[in-house]
Amino acid sequence: MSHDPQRLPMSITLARLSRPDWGVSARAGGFCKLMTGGESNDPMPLLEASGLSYSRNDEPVFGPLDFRLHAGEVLLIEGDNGSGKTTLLRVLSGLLAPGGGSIRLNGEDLTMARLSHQVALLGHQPGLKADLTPLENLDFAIGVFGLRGGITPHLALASVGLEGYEEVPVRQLSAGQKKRVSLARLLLVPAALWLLDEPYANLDREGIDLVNRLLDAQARRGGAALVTSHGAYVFTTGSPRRLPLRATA
Amino acid sequence: MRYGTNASACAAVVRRDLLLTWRRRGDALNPALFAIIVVVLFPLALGPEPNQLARISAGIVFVAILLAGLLALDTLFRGDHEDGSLEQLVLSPHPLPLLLGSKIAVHWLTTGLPLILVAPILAEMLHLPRSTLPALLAALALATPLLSLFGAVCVALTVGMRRSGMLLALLVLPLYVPVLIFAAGACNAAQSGLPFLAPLLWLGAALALALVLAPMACAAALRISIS
Amino acid sequence: MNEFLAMGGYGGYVWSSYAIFMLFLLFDFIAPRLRNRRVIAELRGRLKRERKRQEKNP
Amino acid sequence: MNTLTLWFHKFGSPPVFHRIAVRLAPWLFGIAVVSGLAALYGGLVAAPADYQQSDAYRIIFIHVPCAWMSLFAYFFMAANAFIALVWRIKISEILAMASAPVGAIFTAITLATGSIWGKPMWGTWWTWDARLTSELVLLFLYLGVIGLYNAIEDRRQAARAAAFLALVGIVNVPIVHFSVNWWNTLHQGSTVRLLGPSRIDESMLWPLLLMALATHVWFFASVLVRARVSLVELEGGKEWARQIALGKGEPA
Repeated sequence: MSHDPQRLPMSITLARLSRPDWGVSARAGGFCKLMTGGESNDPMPLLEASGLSYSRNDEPVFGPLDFRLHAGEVLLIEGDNGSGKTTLLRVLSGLLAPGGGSIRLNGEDLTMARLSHQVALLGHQPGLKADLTPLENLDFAIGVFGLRGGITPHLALASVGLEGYEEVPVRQLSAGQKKRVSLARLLLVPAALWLLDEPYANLDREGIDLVNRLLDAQARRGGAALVTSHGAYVFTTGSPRRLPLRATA
Repeated sequence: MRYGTNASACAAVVRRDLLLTWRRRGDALNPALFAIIVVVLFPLALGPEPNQLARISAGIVFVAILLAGLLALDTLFRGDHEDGSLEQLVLSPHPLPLLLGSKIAVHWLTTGLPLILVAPILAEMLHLPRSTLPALLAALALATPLLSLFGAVCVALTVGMRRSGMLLALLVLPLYVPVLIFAAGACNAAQSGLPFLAPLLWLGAALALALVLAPMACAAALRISIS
Repeated sequence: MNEFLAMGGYGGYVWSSYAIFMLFLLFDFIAPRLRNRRVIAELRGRLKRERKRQEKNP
Repeated sequence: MNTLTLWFHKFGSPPVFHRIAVRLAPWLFGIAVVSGLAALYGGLVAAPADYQQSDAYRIIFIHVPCAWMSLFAYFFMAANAFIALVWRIKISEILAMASAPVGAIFTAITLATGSIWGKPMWGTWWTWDARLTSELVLLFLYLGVIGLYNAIEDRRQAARAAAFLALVGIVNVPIVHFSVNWWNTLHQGSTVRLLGPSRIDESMLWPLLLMALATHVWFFASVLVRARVSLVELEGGKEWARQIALGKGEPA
């Protein structure tokens, strides 16, 4: 790595979607300082990270970070390449053990929370089998993660604009279409917290709008989402607003 | 909301992996083909004398099948790791050892079982006495699942590596030594008219133990190597 | 002395064993020291690069 | 936190460990060399020739202690691997990984001297004797641990993966030994032993035990030096390691 991790800023943006009246608290020590929207006194947050940090080969990758995420909120994590966004999401999902600090989901310890079907991760790779059709891929996801009420694989595919592609092997889809299949998976699984790593990558204008609509719907349902972006894509629709949280390098 | 049970999650894994094998059914024959190729090489190197071949046939069959299994091990997690579905599997709310156990079971079904099925052909090519064939098949039925289970633990440790072939062989070899000794030993004992039940029972005991412990070890190893 | 070296006709075996023993242990003694030198040199280089970068943009 | 982990946190603090290692290692090497030389004198000069094997038996004075060490080093590695995986203690990771190459070297010496001894005794450089075969598998286990440790980029992840492999191996070692013994009796291989079961003269025993002591001390000295180097490498970002690199801290 040519960069010194301490010089890489990572900012956290809280986009309040459907509940503009809610106070937002985000405090970060260490390598990123955030301007916060004021301390909150609201009920138990969906996700709470305190003093969260991670190191690789004893080089700090991010943190220590403190933030809270309530139901109905979308948190946009912005940062340059190598600023630890992906690592943060992997820690929050439980794939990596945090180097320090703690993560609580609904007040529970993270591993227990994962057992109660709380988290869905959309990683860099779509997590799809190229030899299977979108429907078969979604069936597998339902089998392993469960199914949200009131939705079917067909409906989910239709709502990401892939009607008619149900039986086409995934290998014949474009990168953007694969991304859409992964988004359909998010819609299907019963997770309160979405962790989306670069969801805007590979998507056209329409696709970016789609992601924003899905995030909006997720927030309205009482869910929450953490979204990473290296800054090239922003919320473009009217409804989500950004809190002016700027990172100071 | 429907969360599904552990059984339904395992069924989903089994269904998907079987479907994937079916979509690439040409590749599924590779291990068996490889075992046949290895076995063909021995008479060419040693000469076609039937008695000599018969004497070492059981050992050759086991070594060929072990090598073929080693070759097939790589596919266990590679595809899943590359396309990110391994991550999804680890994130599943269901116990990872169970899901991995299902994966290993399918892997055995699609690579180990074909090897057992070609074993009689291999045995015939090497003039293994007919009377030894039941012992050979019994030993294979117990040994190939063990090879899959032990192999899975080692594959899980090397999952992120690009060129892991040689290292995997090195990691797997010490674990395979006892399996090979007892499995081939049972056949050799049967061939020379000695009682061969004891080594088979040892293999059975090892299989019972490995069925429980190996998926757990595999899950622990996987969690280490995807971090 | 010659008798001692001959080891009752087994001199070659005995002495080569002891030579292997010594050589392996010598290797065991030297290898970490060589690595230590490399690690220290790398660390110094890293420190130097960092200091240079700090001088450039304080 | 119980007393054990507290103790580990105190002595497991990298700068403290480094200081102890730097002070201790030369003394341990000194003790190992002195007692080793004494044992060599005892084995090569003082001990009388064996009535059966003549002077060829003198190989046991290095072969047997090294064989003991090959197992001892594996147990030491596995114990540290266990601590490293359960309590995630950095020093244990490093100690486990430092003992692997030393153990492999002792295993290699055991194999080499065993086969050299086999030539005059059995008339062949290699025989599929149960012990030699087990020792060979043990060497593969060591090489696997070392290979896995070197194949993974992230040092701590590599140490955890290799530690896990070492634990799998420790379960495997007795199984291999048992299976190889069974295999050996099945094929009625040679049962000649390098070291007779009971009869051993006192003049032969003391050099053997002294050499065992020397190899144990040597093992710890070598592990300390290796661990110290790995520690500086791993903690290169920390202040104490930089002081050492600049020659300000303890003499390296």
